[in-house]
Amino acid sequence: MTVTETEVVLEAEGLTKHFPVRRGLRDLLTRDHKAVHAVDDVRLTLRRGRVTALVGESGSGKSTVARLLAQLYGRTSGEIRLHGEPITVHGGRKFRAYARRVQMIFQDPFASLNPTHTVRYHLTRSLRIHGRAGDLEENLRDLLNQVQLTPPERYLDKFPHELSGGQRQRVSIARALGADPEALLADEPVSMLDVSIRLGVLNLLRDLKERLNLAILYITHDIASARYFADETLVMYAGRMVEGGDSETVTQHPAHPYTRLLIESAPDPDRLGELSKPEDQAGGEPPSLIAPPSGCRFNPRCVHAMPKCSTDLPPRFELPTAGHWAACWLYEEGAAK
Amino acid sequence: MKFLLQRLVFYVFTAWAALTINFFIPRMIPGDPVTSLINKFQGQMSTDAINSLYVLFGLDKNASLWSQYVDYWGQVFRGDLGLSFTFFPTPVAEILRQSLPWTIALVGITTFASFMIGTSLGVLAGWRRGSVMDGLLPVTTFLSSIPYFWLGLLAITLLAGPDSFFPSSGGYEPGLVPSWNAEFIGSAVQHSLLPAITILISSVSGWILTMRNMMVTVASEDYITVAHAKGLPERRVMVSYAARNALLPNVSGFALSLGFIVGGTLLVEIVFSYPGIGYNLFQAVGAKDYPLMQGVFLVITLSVLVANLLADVAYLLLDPRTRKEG
Amino acid sequence: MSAPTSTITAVTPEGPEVAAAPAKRRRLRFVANPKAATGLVVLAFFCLIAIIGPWIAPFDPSARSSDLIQAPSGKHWFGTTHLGQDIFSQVLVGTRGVMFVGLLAGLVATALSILIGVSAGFLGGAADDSLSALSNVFLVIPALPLIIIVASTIPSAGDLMVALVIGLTSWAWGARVLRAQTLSLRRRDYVEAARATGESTWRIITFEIMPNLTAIIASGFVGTVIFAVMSEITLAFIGISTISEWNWGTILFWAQSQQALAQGAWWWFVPAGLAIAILGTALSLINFGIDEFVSPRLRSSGHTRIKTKDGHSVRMRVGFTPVLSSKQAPVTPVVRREQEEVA
Amino acid sequence: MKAPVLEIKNFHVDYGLGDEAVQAVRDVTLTLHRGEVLGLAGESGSGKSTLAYGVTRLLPPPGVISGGSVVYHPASGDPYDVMALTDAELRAFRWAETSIVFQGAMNSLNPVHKVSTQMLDVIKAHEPQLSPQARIARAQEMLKLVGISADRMDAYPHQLSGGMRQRVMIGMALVLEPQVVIMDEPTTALDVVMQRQILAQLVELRERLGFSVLFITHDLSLLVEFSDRIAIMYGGRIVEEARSKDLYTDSLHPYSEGLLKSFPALRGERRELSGIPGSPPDLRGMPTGCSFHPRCPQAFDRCSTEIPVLGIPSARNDPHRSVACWLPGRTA
Amino acid sequence: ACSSGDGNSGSSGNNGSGTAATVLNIGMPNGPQTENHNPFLGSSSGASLGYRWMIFEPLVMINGIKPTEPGKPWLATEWKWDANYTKLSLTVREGVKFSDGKPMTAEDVAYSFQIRKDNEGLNQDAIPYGTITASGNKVDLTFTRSQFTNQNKILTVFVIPKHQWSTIKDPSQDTLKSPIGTGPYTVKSFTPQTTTLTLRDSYWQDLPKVKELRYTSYNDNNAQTTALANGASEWSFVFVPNVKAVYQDKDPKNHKLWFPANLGIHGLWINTTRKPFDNPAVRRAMNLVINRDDIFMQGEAGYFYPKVESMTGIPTPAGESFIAPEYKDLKHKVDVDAAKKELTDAGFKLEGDVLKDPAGKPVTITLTDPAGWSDYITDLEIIKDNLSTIGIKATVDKANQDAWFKNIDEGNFDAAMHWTNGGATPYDIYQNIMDGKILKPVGKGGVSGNYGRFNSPEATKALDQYANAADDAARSTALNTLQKIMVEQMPIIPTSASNVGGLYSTKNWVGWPDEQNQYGPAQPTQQNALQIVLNLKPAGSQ
Ligand SMILES: Nc1ncnc2c1ncn2[C@@H]1O[C@H](COP(=O)(O)OP(=O)(O)OP(=O)(O)O)[C@@H](O)[C@H]1O
Ligand SMILES: Nc1ncnc2c1ncn2[C@@H]1O[C@H](COP(=O)(O)OP(=O)(O)OP(=O)(O)O)[C@@H](O)[C@H]1O
Ligand SMILES: [Mg+2]
Ligand SMILES: [Mg+2]
Repeated sequence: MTVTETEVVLEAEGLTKHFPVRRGLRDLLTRDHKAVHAVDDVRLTLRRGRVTALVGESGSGKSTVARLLAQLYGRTSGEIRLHGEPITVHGGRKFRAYARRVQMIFQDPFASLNPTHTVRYHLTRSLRIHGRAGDLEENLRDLLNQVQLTPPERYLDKFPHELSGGQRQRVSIARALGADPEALLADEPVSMLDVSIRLGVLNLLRDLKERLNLAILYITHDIASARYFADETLVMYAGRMVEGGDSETVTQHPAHPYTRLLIESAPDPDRLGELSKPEDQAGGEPPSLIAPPSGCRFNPRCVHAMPKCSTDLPPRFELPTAGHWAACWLYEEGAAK
Repeated sequence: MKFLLQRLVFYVFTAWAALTINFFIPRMIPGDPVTSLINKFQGQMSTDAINSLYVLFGLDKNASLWSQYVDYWGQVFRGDLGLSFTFFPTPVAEILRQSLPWTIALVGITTFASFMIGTSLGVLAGWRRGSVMDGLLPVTTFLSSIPYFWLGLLAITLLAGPDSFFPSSGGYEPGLVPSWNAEFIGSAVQHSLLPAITILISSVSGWILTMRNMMVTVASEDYITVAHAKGLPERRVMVSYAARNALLPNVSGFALSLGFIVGGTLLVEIVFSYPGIGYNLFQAVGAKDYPLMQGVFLVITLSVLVANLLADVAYLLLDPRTRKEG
Repeated sequence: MSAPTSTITAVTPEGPEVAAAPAKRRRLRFVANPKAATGLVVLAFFCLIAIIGPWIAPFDPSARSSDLIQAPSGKHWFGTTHLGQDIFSQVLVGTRGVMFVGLLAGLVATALSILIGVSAGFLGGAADDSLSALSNVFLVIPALPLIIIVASTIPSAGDLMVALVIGLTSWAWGARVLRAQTLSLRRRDYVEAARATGESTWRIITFEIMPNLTAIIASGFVGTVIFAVMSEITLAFIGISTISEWNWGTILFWAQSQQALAQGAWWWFVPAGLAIAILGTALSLINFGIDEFVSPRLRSSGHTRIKTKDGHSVRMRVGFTPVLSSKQAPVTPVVRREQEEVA
Repeated sequence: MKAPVLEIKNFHVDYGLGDEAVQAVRDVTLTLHRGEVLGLAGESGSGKSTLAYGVTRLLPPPGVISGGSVVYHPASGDPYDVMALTDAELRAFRWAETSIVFQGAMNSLNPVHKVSTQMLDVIKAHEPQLSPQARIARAQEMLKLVGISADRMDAYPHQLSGGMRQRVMIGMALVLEPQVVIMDEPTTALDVVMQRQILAQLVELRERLGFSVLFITHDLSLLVEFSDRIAIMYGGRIVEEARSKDLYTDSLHPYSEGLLKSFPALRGERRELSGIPGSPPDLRGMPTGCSFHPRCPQAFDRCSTEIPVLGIPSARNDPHRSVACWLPGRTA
Repeated sequence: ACSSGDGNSGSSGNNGSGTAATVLNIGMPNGPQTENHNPFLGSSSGASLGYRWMIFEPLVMINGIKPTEPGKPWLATEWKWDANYTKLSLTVREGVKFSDGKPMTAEDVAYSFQIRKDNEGLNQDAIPYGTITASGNKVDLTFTRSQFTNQNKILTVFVIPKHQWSTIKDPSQDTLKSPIGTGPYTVKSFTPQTTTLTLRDSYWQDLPKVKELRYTSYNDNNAQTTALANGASEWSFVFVPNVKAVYQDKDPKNHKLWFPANLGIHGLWINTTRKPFDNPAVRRAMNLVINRDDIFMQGEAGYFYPKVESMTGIPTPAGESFIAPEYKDLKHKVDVDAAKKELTDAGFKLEGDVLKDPAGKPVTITLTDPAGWSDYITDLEIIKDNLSTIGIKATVDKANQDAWFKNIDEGNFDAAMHWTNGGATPYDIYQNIMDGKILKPVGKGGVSGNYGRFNSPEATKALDQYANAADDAARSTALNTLQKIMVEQMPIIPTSASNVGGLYSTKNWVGWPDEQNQYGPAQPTQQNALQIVLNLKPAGSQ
């Protein structure tokens, strides 16, 4: 499979976010600016009608990328382009205009709906803010139908606590759709859901992509689900992109040692009983993001680490399969392994 | 360390703001010490005395508010709080030195006792839900809803009297001179019993309740179940796992209440004629005694701040999560 | 067993009977709480007295009569004062002032604490720092002395003034609690989600955050009312406040300045004090109710004692699950099931 | 087949009493054998944790055990029913014979006590005759086994990473060398890399110490890889029980089948994912008959009236597996 | 209450029966004290509890309830005023020693005046001192004005030792930790609660029987009353409501009180600038309906402030001799009909129970006093009731004390209970009420009297005449004029006399002043207290 080129909706270039660490009096004196390097120099492109998966372990900065893209956080540096136009908004009307086109779905369906409001309120607000309240009832029904909460009347006046996890997640999606966006940023939309419900939501997202021709960013740390639902997969490690490409290629022929570790570690029923450490794996823990390792951030844990890895930051190296790349010195010559 | 420094800045700011307010409030009150004094004597002091009193109190000179304010800070830093009007010309510092120990001893000890007793009962009530202890809650709530002065006066009427063990007023037997001998201390303790008991009755319920609620909340934490699963003795689970953790949020409440000891004793001291600082404040307000008022406020403000600092430190010591390495 | 792939599996809709029932149950549960219910009934009673007290009072509370310092009797239910005034009437008429000051001060303090606490918590940064510093300063300044001073500053203060003074000086604690809570709500996903939807800041504060603070605000309100009632009565009692109208504190002031207890006139002293204690208890009970409503863990469970296998009665407690004998191991589960379903 | 170490028979757990009681675990019979890893899977709310807590009588109120027995076979001595133990006996039994690792390690460790204190506590409670030095030595040894160096002993829980905490809990669970370790979703909060590290360690330790594990999760793919046998729960009942391989390749209950078709596989062919339609049952209003029938694509009349009994399926005739389903060939 | 201290410590009180008492327990409800024995300062513990009079003695002892009687020679053996009371010569007693053993001389007496002259803050009676000279045992003083009205104030000046005071930098800012005086007692110990005085070895008169005086300060009236009731306090000055039940009945044999009037009064001050109260007829009518018995019995517990009987407002018996012959029998009494007649004559109409002024407006009045002053408020409640009998609708406003004082000072009130100054003659009362020299317009404060803005040139003139009169005849003419104005115009409506009383117990000590033996007022904080202590004998010793 190759990545077919469709229209680019949203793209980010050199996206960087450093969270300042709370400073004490002593630091004021030392003029020492500490920060969490949550996201560093991230490039990504969302295309119409395609799902881009962003995988990586917990704390690698995936949610931060999504929030940067939704303009919920101000970025430290980098550029976000909507249909090729650089955009920075802080709030107010411009932010609304942006939110109309780029919508975000939050990770936790149990927390992202206000327990004091009904489904109707949530959806109505979304419609009203984006000026689609014209035929309110009709639109509300439409939205619920789109996310297959049918018949709509049954759900409109319910409070979130009266809905199951999957139903809530669907309401969240409906709310995002209420803005009639072009891009949907779904931050781990299923991680809190049970296996059987999970599938329903993912299928729904895929269906929406096809029907509404949305550009979707699908964030997860479940790499297997990325294989199934995304056209393209990007791998993040400690705030940086380390590998990207066609989902099937990335999951079946991982190039970066971290991606390999991730895939090795994922539970796999086909490897019955032979539970052991993946041979590639060096132990160790994720690095501190306040003082990230120099060079390749994975180098302290990497079994293939070379001296170069701890000094120089690896650029993206194109791999043989079209659109597949990895940021690892192993591929410096650009040759196949 | 860093944390403490941050707090310190906060304390310095709060102290400045509070003391500034303390400076302005008395000056907003209409009336002046002289008319108050005349009022107090209702006809026993002739109106001819007015002028002499103005001269006496040094109120005949007009200083601008700003220069008074500057003077005030100068005084605060020198520890010189001026001369009281009510007890002219006794220095305010001396009055405070004289009354503060009584307040701190009586209310400090009772607050501490109340906290200890209330917390222990709260631990039991929270640990054994639905037991007799738990059933006592409405009773203690009722007791704590009784206005303090009412309880105190009732206690005096019912319990104190010529033939009773409880003296009805004062901090010690009239005629005794404060000193560290058995007779005086015995008398002081005897005189403090009734006020102490009434304070205890009306304040203990608050502690029981907060501690109980914290216990109930903590008791359903996973680590309590784990402690049970580990087969630890019940007492150990209750004390070292549940109560230890439930206590944490109460520590700051306790420290705050320590801070309010000084300010909150007014009624106790009025009702029991106890020679403390709260009564000083009451007198000072009545007599427009700015210097004394400011002195009492200074003490109150500082004690609240110190108590807060203590709470921070205690929290730091008790809760390892707030400790930062390095 | 071949479900179509790649289609969305519709979630089986739940029966309509579940529709809005839980919400209603949730709301009613507060009232169903026995503590809250008791508190509400007593409070309602006092409110009623506050409204109709002056009309049902048998005497003018200030009117003198020749029955000086008389013990309770059929004519004077709570006895009389040194001026022959009817104490029962004074208590009835005095209820209004107490309730008015308590509720108004509670409202003022609650409004201020919401304004300051929620803004501080939500806005963060410099606004937060300065607003928290403000409330900390108000916390540090001891409330009662401050109230005494302010109350004695304002000439000819009526109930309204006293209520305002108490309200203006006692919001800091509530603001602190609300700020902490807002701070935790501010980062909730649903607030972020509302922002992402494009909601404006004030709408987020009023419609997303505030409804979730209802319980805290309510309990803060009740707490301030208690504090206000106590402060008002204390002020009247020590003769600081200037209210000309009757309230329970005024009655106690008179009783105290005439040394009612030393005179043996307990009836002068007891009813007002008891009324305060009962009102205070009622308000506390409502607060318990709110606490239990918000945090179900605090709800005292109905049955805590149960019978075990060997007939012993055992208390339910964490860590030692009781074992019941009532249910025998089902021999034919199928049949038993059916019967139960029919029943 | 190995000797049993824990036999759960006709086990019932209710939340609440009387009419309002929620029957969270119904008539569960399950045997854990010496040295094996028994996996327990099922979707959220199916009663897995309830069963684990119930077996050790750690259910919080209003949970009550309303029937059944849990017979424990100690390494030496006569078997006894855990449900009949007095409080004191129960305390002695806990941790020494059966220990538990709970889902969130952060919540399982008391945040205000040092790791060492919490570790030594349990040794002291059960082996009071041991000298303090011996206790410390034992604790250190155990922590080393789970890969935590001795100098981290005196750390507070918040100073350790999530993975380390979880390993401390596992070490603590093994410190008295119990026969049975119950693990309730011990790795769901961790990411896959860490999860694998810990499970690998656990496998090693099991080989060394020879305890049996009751492993609870709803991640079926993890179980298939990790455990010897798997029991599937649905609506408070065990609906299928089989060796891992058998279950993975040849599941008999439609629900197990649905579960297996719900998660995408990382490797191999892209499988079709059908999922399970519908939503989990409400324990208060359990469907009649087989509680899965409203969601079952193969349900027929009988399913909605009679509760199927767990038994060896006639079609397989394998004593190592059992299923509760009315479908032809699967009834006993 | 308190443990009776029958143990070994001899200092702890009078042991029950049997042995004669040596200690006298005196109480005052003035709150914790600070150590301050400076006799000049009203804020000192010595003044507040009254023990300054046990240490510092006056030149002449004047009976506070009979100020017109000639005083008893004390530290001065003789004194002589010149014709117009601008000159005074004193003969100082010889053989008097200060408590530090030094003899008291005329130098000390002169210094005692000089220090007042030099320090405005200490000259509380604003005496216009002229020259002060001492020679031999004589001291001569001159004054810049006639001191007829101040004569007692000057004669009762207490004497201080020059050798101590001349070393004090600022006498008004010194707490005088070791007071030296000529009195029979010295300070033994001080605590904020209790000051103990002990008897000196020698004294210029016979040593008193009371070996030790124990002054205890209670925090409030309640505590003081309780102490009195249970015998912990044997002598005090405090308002006790329902005194019979609360105090006397506790020990009817021994619990005594005596509250004679002195020359100062309490009454309803009326703002004479406000309509219709500018009309004397209205004020007179109001006076006619006010029930002083109720005020005395209910407001003043039947003893505290005695009734003012005479319409002239002069309290009796203290002022008996001043009352003009035509008013000798003119006593206050309630007479509603007479009041109504006064009003009708003045053009007022009583319609139903509403009084309308000649313009047809209903008459209403606001009676105001600070909320905390329960006796005044009680009085106002009674007055309010009384006024309703002639159709005046009164409301009682319990004001904030400071605001109230300001309003009184600036004349922003209808009517209020307030006191007057007091002194040796009724002059102080009348001067305080009607002096036109201190009259300020409504809205302007800083007045030291005439709060009712009573404007009567006639009264001002009479007051002036009285103060500067050359002989008694002129003085009584002036005073009679003032009484006439008082009776006819009623600028204030007197209700009660101020008192100089006390409550005491005869259980351990006898010899107290009372109705039969009126040698001095029974108030422990008055100068006469020394006389009383000198007069006390252990009970049962006679
Ligand atoms: N507001 C913030 N302030 C400071 N640090 C932050 C903030 N938000 C996130 N971080 C840090 O940034 C890093 C990336 O966080 P992020 O939430 O983006 O991770 P993630 O990949 O989404 O993880 P998960 O899979 O657990 O959701 C983490 O180390 C986190 O601690
Ligand atoms: N205190 C309680 N009162 C009533 N019902 C309860 C209570 N606790 C749990 N339940 C119910 O019991 C059932 C079983 O819960 P349990 O925690 O055992 O599920 P689980 O299989 O462990 O789920 P998960 O995978 O989410 O941990 C659930 O349906 C739950 O709603
Ligand atoms: Mg995230
Ligand atoms: Mg569970």
